[in-house]
Amino acid sequence: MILVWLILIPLVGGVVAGFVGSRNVSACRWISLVALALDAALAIGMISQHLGGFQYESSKVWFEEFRASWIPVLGISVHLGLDGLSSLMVLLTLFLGIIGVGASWSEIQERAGFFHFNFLWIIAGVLGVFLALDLFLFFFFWEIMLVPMYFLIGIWGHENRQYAAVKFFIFTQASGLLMLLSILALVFVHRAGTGTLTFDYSELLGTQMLPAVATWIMLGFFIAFTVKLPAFPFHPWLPDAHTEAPTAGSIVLAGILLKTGAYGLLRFTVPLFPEAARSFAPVAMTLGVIGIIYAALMAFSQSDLKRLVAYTSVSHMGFVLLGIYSFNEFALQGVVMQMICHGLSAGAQFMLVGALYERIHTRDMGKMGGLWTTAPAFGVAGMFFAMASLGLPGLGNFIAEFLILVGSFQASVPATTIAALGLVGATVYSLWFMRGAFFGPNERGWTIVDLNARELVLIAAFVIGLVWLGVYPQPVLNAVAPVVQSLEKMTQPVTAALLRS
Amino acid sequence: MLDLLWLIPALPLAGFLVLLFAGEKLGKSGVAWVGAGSVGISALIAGLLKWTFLTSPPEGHHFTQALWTWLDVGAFKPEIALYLDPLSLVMTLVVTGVGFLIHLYSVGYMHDDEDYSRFFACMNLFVFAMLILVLADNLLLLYVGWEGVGLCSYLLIGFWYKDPANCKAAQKAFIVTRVGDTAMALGFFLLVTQLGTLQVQDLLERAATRWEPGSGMALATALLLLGGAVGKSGQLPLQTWLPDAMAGPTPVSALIHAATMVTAGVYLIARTYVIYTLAPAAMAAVAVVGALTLLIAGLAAFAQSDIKRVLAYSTISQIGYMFLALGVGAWSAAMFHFMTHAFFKALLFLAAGSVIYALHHEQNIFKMGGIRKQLPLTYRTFLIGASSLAAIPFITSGFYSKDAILYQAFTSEHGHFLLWLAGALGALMTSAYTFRMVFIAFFGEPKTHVHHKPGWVMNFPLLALAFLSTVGGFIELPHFMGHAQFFADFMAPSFAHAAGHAAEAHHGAGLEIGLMVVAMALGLGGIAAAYVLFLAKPEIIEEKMKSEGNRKLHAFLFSGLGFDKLYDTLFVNPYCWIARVNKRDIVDLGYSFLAAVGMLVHFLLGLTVTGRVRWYAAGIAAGCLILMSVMVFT
Amino acid sequence: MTSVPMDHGLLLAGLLFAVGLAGVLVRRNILYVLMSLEIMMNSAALAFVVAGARWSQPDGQIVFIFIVTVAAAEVAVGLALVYQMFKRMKTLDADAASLMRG
Amino acid sequence: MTEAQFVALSPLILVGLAALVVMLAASFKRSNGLALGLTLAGFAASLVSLAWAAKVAPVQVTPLILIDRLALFYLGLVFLTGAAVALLGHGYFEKRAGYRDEFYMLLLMATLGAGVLVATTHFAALFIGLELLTISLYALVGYTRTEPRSLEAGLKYLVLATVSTSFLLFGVALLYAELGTMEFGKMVDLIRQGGHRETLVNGAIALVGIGIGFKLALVPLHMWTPDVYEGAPAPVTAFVATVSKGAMTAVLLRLYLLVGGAIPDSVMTLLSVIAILSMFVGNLLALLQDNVKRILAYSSIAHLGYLLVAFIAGGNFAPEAVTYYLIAYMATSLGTFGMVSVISGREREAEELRDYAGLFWRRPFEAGVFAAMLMSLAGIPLTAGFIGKFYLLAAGVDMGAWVLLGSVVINSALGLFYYLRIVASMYAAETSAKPGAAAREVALLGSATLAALALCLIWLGVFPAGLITLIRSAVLGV
Repeated sequence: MILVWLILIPLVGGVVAGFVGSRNVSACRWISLVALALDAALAIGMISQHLGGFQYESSKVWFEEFRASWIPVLGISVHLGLDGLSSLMVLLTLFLGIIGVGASWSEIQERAGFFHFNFLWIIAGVLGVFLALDLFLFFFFWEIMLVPMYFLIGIWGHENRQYAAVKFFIFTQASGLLMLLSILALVFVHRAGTGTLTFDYSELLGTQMLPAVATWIMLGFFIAFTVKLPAFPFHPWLPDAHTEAPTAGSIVLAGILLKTGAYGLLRFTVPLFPEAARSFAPVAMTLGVIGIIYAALMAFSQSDLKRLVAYTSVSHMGFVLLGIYSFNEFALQGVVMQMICHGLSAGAQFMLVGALYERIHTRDMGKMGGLWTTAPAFGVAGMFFAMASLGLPGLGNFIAEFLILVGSFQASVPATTIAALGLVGATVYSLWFMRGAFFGPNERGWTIVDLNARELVLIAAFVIGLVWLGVYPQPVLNAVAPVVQSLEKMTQPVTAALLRS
Repeated sequence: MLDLLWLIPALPLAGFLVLLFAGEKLGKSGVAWVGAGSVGISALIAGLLKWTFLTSPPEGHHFTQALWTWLDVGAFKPEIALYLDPLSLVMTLVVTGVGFLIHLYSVGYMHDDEDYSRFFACMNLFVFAMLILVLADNLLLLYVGWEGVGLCSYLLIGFWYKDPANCKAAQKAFIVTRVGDTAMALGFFLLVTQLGTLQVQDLLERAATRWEPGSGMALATALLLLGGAVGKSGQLPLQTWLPDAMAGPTPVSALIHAATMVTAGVYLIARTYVIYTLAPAAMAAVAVVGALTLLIAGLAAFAQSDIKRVLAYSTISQIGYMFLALGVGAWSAAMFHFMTHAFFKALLFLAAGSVIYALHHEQNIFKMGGIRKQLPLTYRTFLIGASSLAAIPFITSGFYSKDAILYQAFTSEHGHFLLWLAGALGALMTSAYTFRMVFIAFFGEPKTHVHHKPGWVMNFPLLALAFLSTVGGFIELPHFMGHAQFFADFMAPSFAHAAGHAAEAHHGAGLEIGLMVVAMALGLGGIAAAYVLFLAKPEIIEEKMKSEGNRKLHAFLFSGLGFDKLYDTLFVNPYCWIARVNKRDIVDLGYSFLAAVGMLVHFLLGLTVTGRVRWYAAGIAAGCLILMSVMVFT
Repeated sequence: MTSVPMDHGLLLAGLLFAVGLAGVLVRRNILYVLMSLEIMMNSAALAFVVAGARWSQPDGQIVFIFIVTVAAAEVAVGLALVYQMFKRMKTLDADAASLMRG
Repeated sequence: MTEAQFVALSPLILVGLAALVVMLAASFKRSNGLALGLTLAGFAASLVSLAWAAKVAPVQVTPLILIDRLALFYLGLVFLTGAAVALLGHGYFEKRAGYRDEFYMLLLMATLGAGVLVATTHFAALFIGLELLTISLYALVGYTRTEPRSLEAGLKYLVLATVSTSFLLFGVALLYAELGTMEFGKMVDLIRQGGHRETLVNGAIALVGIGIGFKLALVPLHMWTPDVYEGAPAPVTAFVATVSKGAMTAVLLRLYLLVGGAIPDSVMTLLSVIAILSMFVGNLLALLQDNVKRILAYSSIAHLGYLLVAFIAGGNFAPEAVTYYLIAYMATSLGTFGMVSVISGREREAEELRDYAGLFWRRPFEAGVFAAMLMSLAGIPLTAGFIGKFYLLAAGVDMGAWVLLGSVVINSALGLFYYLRIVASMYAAETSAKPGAAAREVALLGSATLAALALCLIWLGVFPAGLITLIRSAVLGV
């Protein structure tokens, strides 16, 4: 029942914030903060019960489960479940949610009530996605988190926010419908095989089907998740959505919404169609590698800070795609680490750029330069997160990228070598980010107020998170170990475990 | 006593954190005390550990201090652990010792710079990262130090960030080293896949058992690690960043780009020497890279006018010697040359720093001249350093270390005559360009007025380093001059495996003396040539420079033999061009094209809705016709 | 009397239908369009009568009556609309009434 | 007329009676409220009588009309929609000068026609129901005589509807000539036995198809829709978009259930082509429109294309899919056009996209409902539209109609574009308020209906189980 409360609290909080907001702006901020904090406390309490002491009883697959009938006629039920992977994602979501509210404290003045309503509904939608174990319910939440995000970008965005919001919506919605087709195809194939019509994840897991059929159905899932990831050919919506979204929107979009794509690949695409995923692996890995290199090049060519950070997210998510389709424990552990660390580092970078925009009202690097002199704290924070995004060892991102590349090295050496070039690309765009904004002479004579207490607290949270994950990532690795091992067992023949030879 | 080991890296880290958060509040002297103090205490502890190592060495001559398990994924279980053995002890000593002296020096040198605390914070961070690199128990932790050092060199080269040229140089340094690091990372992936661990000792022992000599895997790993070493140590082909790195303050150049960081590559190869012994082809490659680099750098040093760039090229050349030594299997000779080089090259840089400090940041040697009389102490210490670099026989440490390398290059099992010849030629060039610099800068009539003389805080390190670069050589004498091989014996346990192979083939003292005489002749000949060309009859050079060919050759040498232009045309410009052209993201244009098609069809269809009733009725009639024909005829 | 074969009747109705349709498409004056509509309705009615005759069932003629009454109602409303249009637009041209397009 | 037949027919009789009463009442005392009251009373009575009729259930009243559970279900649907339109109409006409009582009378007549259509199994009754519905629509479309565009729409609808009806009649005549009967059931059996002149029968079916296709506004016959929807007053447009299309879909469904699966694949491909064309033409034409009513007109063409996909896919999911999708579509169209009528001002209807600029901040409740309605048209979860589209796709996937499903996906993406365009203009910055376009005083009754519709939409979207069981009993029970 706790899982239902986990989703309900942000929903209700949103509605309350919405009503209160029209009368008293600051009250609604506190309400949404309290709602998220309460939710986070609930989640931490529940999860620490199961993951306490960083050991996990691997007896039960799902730590927590909730089941209620919804449309029995079609075999659809409200089935929520929590395991190692989804508990990490839930924690990341709530963490970034609170940061998002904190970051938009001074930025959102007009119509704050409706803003927080949308913001909390996005969080609820994303939590739903991470907890849903019924394919229909998963799709239900998958679409729900889009609408408030559309409003967030469309109403509180920057210059051409309409274009970006519509583009974001159509990209995700159209691919979502493809996934709906695949879900239905899977359900009907299952019904043909076993005679029962059900959308339940655990029952659909073992459906037997012809390889050709499996490939087509898997493709529907794959496209939906790689659009959301975003992987190479489907990525153009991300830079626009990020550039136009308000700070809190960008943080949530980069921090969590991208992770739903990766989570979907891990939870649905690979386990439901192991053989099809295996035969599809080379294509997916190539897409991942192209994504890494192409996005790194694109990031370097941008002059708008937010577009630059957006393209870096595409590049980092290219690593995730590469890691998932290497099907071995290293890569999958690396993928989970990357999902969390990228959430933190990209979220932090967006917060910084948002704070910068609040001060100098431009994101164009051409107009900046030499900000270090007037705002050294800004410079240090910018430097720290730029280093995190290029994968400086000692921070979480390095662990993630190292594990992914070790894992993918076992799957295919050429892909890894090219992906390793992505690291150099990452250095190029990170330093470009630093040189564009902070170093160089202060031609325009910017004199801006340095980071205030609130922002410093948020940045400190990010810094502690990244350093802790970089220096002692074991708790995260333990939490996800059972999920990763089961995934690896499913796609066993691929790895041919050079390691064990 | 040994378990104080973790304090050595911890202190500079603490210094960095204190300076980062409380830098401004401490005030100049406070910052100096914290900055230099932390490194000083580490140096003391290192000395203590050296003492305990000498008096009561721990069993097996190594001591591991494990702090906590870093990762635990399947069979791969790296730990955060510090590993102390003679090799890493020497490195620690040099890093902390020379580091402390340079910190002391920069207290005076950077005194009137407003970002004083940021400078010392970065310097402390650098020392911490270098110590982690040196003391790392497994390669993953080494990689942390490796990248940390790269970051600090980026921060410190671009210290005066207001000047875009410095930022460009810093960026170039970080990216070029990062290319090398990626190659090294690939080597690590290969190691983890093949041997299942990155823990250095297990690694070497598993490599020895699983791979027979000359196996493909060993060769691949060795070459990839070489890629990393070449990047960080500024060897061919990734040496273009080092000369530009002189954009940073001089103490930075002394510490990072002379004494410690650039030799990280040498340390890496020395640390993983078993893999190289298993892949002779890779060792040959190391030797060839070393030889070529020392020649190229030597040539380039001739044409430089900036005093720091001359020293930078000479650093590249001297590390070329170390690579040559590693290539021929003379592990301890390489480390010995590393130690002596750290001393005299740091000395040269600091002395040059004093000169620059005195002449108010004038770095062009042709504008200096006649400093002999105005800065006597700096001149004398500079001369000691220069002579040690030029390997003046018997009195300088440079002579002993370089001679050992040349001897090994000739006699050792992996050595070759050509390698020795390259080394000898290098020796000639080294002494020539060194004394060219000395004569142009210190002799002749003074061109710029000396402002303020450096204080004791800057002179004491010069004296200390001058002492070290002379005395430093005596602990390792050639065979025929008595068997004082303290350094080689001290280093022996680190290279236990290799001891078995490279049995000291005694070719008799005759050959050794002969080789030494040739080396001495070349050294002194170089000095004489420099004297003639640059002090006695400078007009020879002017006359030669008139011809177009020579001027083009001079420009070619000045640009570091055209590598910069080559890499620009090959990599940098195409990358920037594609980035500029593709700013609007081709894939995005594809989607907007689709949208445009949709709008076009919308417009065309719109034309059919004319609003006239009869046109609609015609539509119905046409629809009926089509429907009828389809239904009837199929 | 010899009974006329059904197909001839249907053919006549078809021709009438075509004429009516052509009238609707070609004529510009709205009144003629209404007249053509009447022709089309009556041609269908004729077809019904012929069909009813063939099967000697009263259905055909009943539907004929239905069609005639409906056509009358439709014309009544049509003329009312035409009158209003004439009052507003002072023209009977069918194409004039094309304010809405695109 | 046995007593059971009388009870079965009572809903239709009561609606007819209501029409008469409204007509007579108008002669005594012309008042908008009174007419509305009587209309609602009529609809309420007939809805109640449906319960009685349900007890008597399958009754063949004369060979023309069959009152079975399917007919009763659709009758309920039609009457409810009629009542909703009446409520919307009241608010709309309250603000305007001119006679109002005739609107209700015509509305009742049209609903009666639709009722006959829904319950018929005989072409003669189909003709009568169709004509009753269509002719009363002529008057309704041209109701606001003072507005030239309304007149033009009325005339256009008249000419084109009559042309299509005559096509239908001629087709039925040929069929009757060939088969000798006009009963759906008998005709289907005769055609299945064969032994007739194939070309004539096929041609006749095509002609009948034209008649039906016109009413559903499928592609070759869709051109009247945008002009009529734009010209007609908003409540009437709501009626045309929902009841007239709904009734004809009921006829199509009844034919589909009779014919079963035995449709030759040449016809199937033809239907598929028509469906795909309808979807694409509808969506593409709506992309850059500026007039909200024209956008919704084109979107309704596209939605009928989606509906056709359910028919073509067939399989045991099809009847449910069609019914559920129809309900969702009708509720949403009522909502959207109802919104236009509620928002419309005294002189001019709120047609232009500009009129909706900043509506979110001026009238948040209406804008919220309108956004929900548009989201339902686009098939976003939490709305009935989503479940409808889900059902549609389920039917399609069940029978593997991949080409159709692919075009449905592409078209829903296209559809999103212009739905979001309206939503975007609604929350855009508030431009200078237009005099008259957006009336200040809100028709309370209209808003109440919209609130009810929105609630039902969300309820069907989140808890569809109840309605699905109801549909299953009605459709499969036949």
